[in-house]
Amino acid sequence: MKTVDTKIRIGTATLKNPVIAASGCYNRGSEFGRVTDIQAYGAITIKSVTSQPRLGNAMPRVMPVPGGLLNAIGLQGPGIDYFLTNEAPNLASTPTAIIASVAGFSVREFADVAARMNGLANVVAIELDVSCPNVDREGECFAENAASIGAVVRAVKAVVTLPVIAKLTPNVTDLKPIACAAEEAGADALSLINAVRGMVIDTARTRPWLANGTGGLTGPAIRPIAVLAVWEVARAVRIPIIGMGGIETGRDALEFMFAGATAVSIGTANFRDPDVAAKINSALVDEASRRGFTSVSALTGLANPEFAGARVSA
Amino acid sequence: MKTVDTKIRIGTATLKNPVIAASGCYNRGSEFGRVTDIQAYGAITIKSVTSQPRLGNAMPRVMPVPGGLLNAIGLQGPGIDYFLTNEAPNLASTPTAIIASVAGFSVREFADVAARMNGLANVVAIELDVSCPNVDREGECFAENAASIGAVVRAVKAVVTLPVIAKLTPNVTDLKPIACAAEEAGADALSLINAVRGMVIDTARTRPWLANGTGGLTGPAIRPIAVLAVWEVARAVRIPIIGMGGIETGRDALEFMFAGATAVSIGTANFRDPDVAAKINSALVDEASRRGFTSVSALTGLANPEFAGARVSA
Amino acid sequence: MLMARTSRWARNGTRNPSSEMSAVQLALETAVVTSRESVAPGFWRVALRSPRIARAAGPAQYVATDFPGPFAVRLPLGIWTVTDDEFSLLFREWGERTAQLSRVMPGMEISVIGPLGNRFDIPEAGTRATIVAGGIGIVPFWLLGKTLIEAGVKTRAIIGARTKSMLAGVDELRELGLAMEICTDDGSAGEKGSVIDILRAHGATDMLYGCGPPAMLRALCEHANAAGTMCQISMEETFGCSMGTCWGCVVPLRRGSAQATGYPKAKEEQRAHDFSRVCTDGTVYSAADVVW
Amino acid sequence: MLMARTSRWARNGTRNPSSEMSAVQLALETAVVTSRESVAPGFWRVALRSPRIARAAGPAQYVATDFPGPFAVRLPLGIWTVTDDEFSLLFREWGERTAQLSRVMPGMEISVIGPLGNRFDIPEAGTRATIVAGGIGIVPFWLLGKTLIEAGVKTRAIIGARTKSMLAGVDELRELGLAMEICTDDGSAGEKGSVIDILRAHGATDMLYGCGPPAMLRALCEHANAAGTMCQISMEETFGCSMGTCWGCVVPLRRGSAQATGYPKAKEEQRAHDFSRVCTDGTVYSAADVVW
Ligand SMILES: Cc1cc2nc3c(=O)[nH]c(=O)nc-3n(C[C@H](O)[C@H](O)[C@H](O)COP(=O)(O)OP(=O)(O)OC[C@H]3O[C@@H](n4cnc5c(N)ncnc54)[C@H](O)[C@@H]3O)c2cc1C
Ligand SMILES: Cc1cc2nc3c(=O)[nH]c(=O)nc-3n(C[C@H](O)[C@H](O)[C@H](O)COP(=O)(O)OP(=O)(O)OC[C@H]3O[C@@H](n4cnc5c(N)ncnc54)[C@H](O)[C@@H]3O)c2cc1C
Ligand SMILES: Cc1cc2nc3c(=O)[nH]c(=O)nc-3n(C[C@H](O)[C@H](O)[C@H](O)COP(=O)(O)O)c2cc1C
Ligand SMILES: Cc1cc2nc3c(=O)[nH]c(=O)nc-3n(C[C@H](O)[C@H](O)[C@H](O)COP(=O)(O)O)c2cc1C
Ligand code: FES
Ligand code: FES
Repeated sequence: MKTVDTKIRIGTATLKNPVIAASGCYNRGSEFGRVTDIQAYGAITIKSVTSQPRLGNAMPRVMPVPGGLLNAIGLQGPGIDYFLTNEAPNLASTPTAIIASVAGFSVREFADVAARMNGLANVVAIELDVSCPNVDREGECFAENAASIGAVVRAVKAVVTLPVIAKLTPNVTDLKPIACAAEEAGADALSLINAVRGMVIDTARTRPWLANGTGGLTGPAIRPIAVLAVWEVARAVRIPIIGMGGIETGRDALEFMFAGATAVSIGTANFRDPDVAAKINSALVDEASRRGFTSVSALTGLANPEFAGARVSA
Repeated sequence: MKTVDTKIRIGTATLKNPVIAASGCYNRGSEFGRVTDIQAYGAITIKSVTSQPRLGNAMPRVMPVPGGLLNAIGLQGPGIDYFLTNEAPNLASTPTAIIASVAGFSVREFADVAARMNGLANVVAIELDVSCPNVDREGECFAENAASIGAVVRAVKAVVTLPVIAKLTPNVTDLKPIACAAEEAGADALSLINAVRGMVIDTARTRPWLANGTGGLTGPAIRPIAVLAVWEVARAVRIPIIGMGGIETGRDALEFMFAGATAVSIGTANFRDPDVAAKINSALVDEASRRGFTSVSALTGLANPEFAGARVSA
Repeated sequence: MLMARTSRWARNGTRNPSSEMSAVQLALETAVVTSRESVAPGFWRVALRSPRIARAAGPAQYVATDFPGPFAVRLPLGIWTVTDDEFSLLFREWGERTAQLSRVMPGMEISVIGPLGNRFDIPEAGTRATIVAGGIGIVPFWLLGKTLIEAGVKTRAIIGARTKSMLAGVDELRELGLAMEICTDDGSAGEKGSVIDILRAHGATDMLYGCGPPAMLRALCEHANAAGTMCQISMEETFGCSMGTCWGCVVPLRRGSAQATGYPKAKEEQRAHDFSRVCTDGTVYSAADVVW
Repeated sequence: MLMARTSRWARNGTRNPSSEMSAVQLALETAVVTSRESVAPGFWRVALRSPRIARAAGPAQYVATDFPGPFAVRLPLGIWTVTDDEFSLLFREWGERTAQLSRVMPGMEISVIGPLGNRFDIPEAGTRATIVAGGIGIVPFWLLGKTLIEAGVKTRAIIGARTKSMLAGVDELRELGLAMEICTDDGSAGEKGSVIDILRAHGATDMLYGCGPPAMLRALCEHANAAGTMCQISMEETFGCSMGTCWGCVVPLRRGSAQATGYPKAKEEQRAHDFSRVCTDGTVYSAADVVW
């Protein structure tokens, strides 16, 4: 049996394998180390960091729903200053690569925070959370509009050397023009999808369950929505796609790879099965070797005849 | 204990209770009568009828997914001519009211088919399926665009006397302007939501599972998406809303009523529990009487402080 | 004798299920699990107490099951054996729902609707019948075998599987006293080869019954049609509603087939075939009607 | 003696779980159900074999459970009793997950992570301690009661519930030999009234332990803070990850509390309070720290 190369490339960054921990579900990377080997991840995306400290939303912030979780954390976090002083140093010793997620409320904030992330030890790429459905912004969020996403990506690309990943929301009529705008603005990769907007009503208290009102739906419930997003966008852009949304098993991950993803991210599934990354990695290697491939990246786009991208192994 | 009035109004039509069978999940109404009393439904919406006969999509057409069902039936049906001759006469003896669902591919087709539905025995309203995500249309579907939905509703209103219900799709960036366009064009009510677009990849055959490629996701998986759609639209329009998407229990139905729905439709849940309508009706009555209300319609919008509509009991 | 039967079929086609079924008891009930055992690696047998379904069930009928889990639709499973007040299921662990069902324990309850679908026709005593089963396609043949034997039909069965460990249900079928030939693709049990190979090698029969993977059923139908032998097959599709409402489970039949009386009545020029709902109009079809 | 204890707390705050817990065994394993019984209408007791968790568990610790169903996240449940190689859960049928868990049968397996969270502190022998439990808030008190008795702490318990049929677990607690007073809102068992009424009526204590609905905990903390009595409560929130990563389960603590060492280090002027993750920094908090 040939050995299978698991490495993949996101812009100029090389990950040892295509399985990534999703932002907001792995904090700064250490907690799950208490029960599993976090080295199984090719990279860990940290919880999005904002310019200013944020207390986040009031409680309740989460509610289990059928096949998923509804959350409205509200980007609780210490802000970039505290992050750089107190938390970034620990990232250097995380036993796998780090993707720094940045969230913001203006083009300039994105650029400022991203620039300060650039060059941190162990940080191999910057992901732009332009799609968080939880934060109450005036007007539409960046990711709903091709022009604003273009502006954010361009501003960040101008100030960083690391690869830039634009993370898009599925809450739009058509993802393709938005994805194309990010690509044209210079994004090195796309992450799809962020949480789907939703709500649970508390029928006992006759009000929305989450203090924030609306929340983001994640987990297996959204998997078909996410697979379709990857499949459609993979026909429209040439840059690599990091697919996510409800991946729990190796077969789920294969759906995304076959649809056109170069890598996959795992969020909510960690909350159920902390060993999920190792299982997915071995399923991907098994599938590649069963097909006689020498790299997992050869799996990308196999179910998508109009797949437009390249199969980017390292 | 006061008796609770279960009647509700949709335009000029009165339904004996607010629980409706959703289009495409109850065929022409008779099948479920083999195992349950279909009189429990306040109305049954028939599978959408088109102008021409349609063979529908190739197989497979359905696939169970976590908490839901992905389907791409492709509007299989006999067309309006055959329907009027062979099927409509049976509707007269259906032991509850019928809502006639009409689907089409041009404004004119909608108007033609709707006009021929108008006046059929037992048919109390016409629902416009302008949102079916399964049928391969050139360009966007009607329900993605405020102007086209306005045109369809106006054309139908001009030729029918029955109340007209516009059924909207959640697959848009913002439902509110679309809902408002339908209202302005004269729609008597809105149905929300139709299926959410999605895809499953068959990892064994390395191609989309459904022959049609994409499909519509229904069932509990989409409930939070549907509740939010009702909640947001109920703040924007004054016409009644028929809420649907993943309702399985009385509590689920209450979520929609509290969000602002005047009635609820049940689709996929029939496939699991044929007795679902009776259970939901008694839960609604229990809740109303627990709160000392004399009508179930008093439950509408209770969790939605900016609810814009009227509580329309009969 | 054979003619009489043939002409009855020619007249009625395979019996119309809609009219027949509504006369028959259709139960929606909660049934208690009375036993659960693994009969082969990945194959399970689960018995349920339900006198109504056990007594009403006919060969090739199925139940639509529901039990807690992340599922929005019922799982259809064929009725394997019946006693006076129980029936059993024999199933493979396919995906999520069958995996979940394999974890039931005696005493638990699951919801069942049944018996659903039409039945195999039973010829007159003395007729020679051959059952052809591939893999889990063995399921309808306990009840059919029993019914045929009781009807005095000279019945034998050809049972195939990919390999020995996947020959689930054979022992219980043998207990009926059915003449059986076994084959496996790899020769690990019985003859090496397919059920169609064995069927071809053996002599004539008056009536063929088939259930199994599509490729096998297609070969069986082609064999039967070429030989002019009566043949009924029980088909499978992914179901949505199991009740005939969603049109998710259709198979193409030749134009005008009696079992495609429902939709679509498409314009003549539009239809190369008619669609039939496997869940309600089937699952049993005449080899002559199926379009492959 | 009491002073010594007080000053230890003053120094350390409630023990910091992050450092302590990583030293302790944290198991992620599949545990076999050894028994399952209904202890009151809608209340269940399920025992699981897991020597690692049974031996490592301390008072107020919990496990994050996972089992088949339409669930995306684990269900947190307190550890009720322990033996050398088993621990039990005592839970109410709240919603989908607890309903599903109530249907397990002996022999089935479920996945558990634990023991999670910090523990109640144990004072020195001779101290007078009072346990105050409301409803299912009784759960942490079997293990606490046992530990206190073994430590020579003079312990009594006030156990309340809405009505008699909701007094789950009382019998098993009594078997520990704990001095117990029972009350119900409707007087159907024990005294009529709330646990706080009883607490107020009775004399002084050195140490209070509480678990129950928020309104009860708040009243308990206010009572303790007013009386200057040491008090620890075990809190509950809806959990996402149960592992400290999602920030879904936070409670506000007064600024600078030792257990709110994590996020946010918001700018001073922005924070009226700090947030603490109940799943990891708690579930046990000092009455003095909690902001209501
Ligand atoms: C009338 C009728 C009677 C039946 N009787 C029996 C019977 O008696 N015994 C029996 O064993 N079966 C029987 N079946 C078949 C059984 O109902 C189906 O196999 C059913 O789909 C199993 O449900 P599941 O949830 O376990 O698997 P599903 O989740 O429905 O999956 C079906 C199959 O597809 C695979 N799959 C799922 N998702 C993917 C993906 N993304 N890519 C690739 N593969 C995927 C699964 O692994 C599995 O093999 C019957 C079917 C019908 C219609
Ligand atoms: C650390 C910790 C330890 C715990 N230990 C125990 C224990 O030992 N024993 C115990 O019994 N519990 C315990 N709990 C509580 C238990 O984990 C929760 O009650 C849990 O949410 C139950 O899960 P569920 O899926 O059954 O209900 P969920 O679906 O999570 O629902 C929670 C509650 O909300 C209600 N609900 C759900 N949806 C709605 C809606 N739309 N409108 C109105 N109401 C709704 C449900 O009916 C239920 O009462 C503990 C919790 C924590 C955090
Ligand atoms: C509790 C929680 C918090 C999240 N926070 C963030 C965040 O801060 N930034 C971000 O880009 N995505 C965030 N996400 C979205 C995930 O990264 C991911 O896109 C989404 O959960 C879909 O994947 P999943 O279904 O595997 O969880 C969060 C998700 C969850 C469940
Ligand atoms: C198999 C199937 C077929 C459907 N066909 C139609 C249709 O023809 N017209 C229509 O307006 N909606 C159709 N729908 C959508 C339902 O009416 C409903 O909007 C949707 O299923 C959400 O509700 P549910 O989650 O309760 O099923 C169909 C749904 C299913 C599952
Ligand atoms: S499964 Fe719905 S019509 Fe057959
Ligand atoms: S539940 Fe996720 S941080 Fe506590």
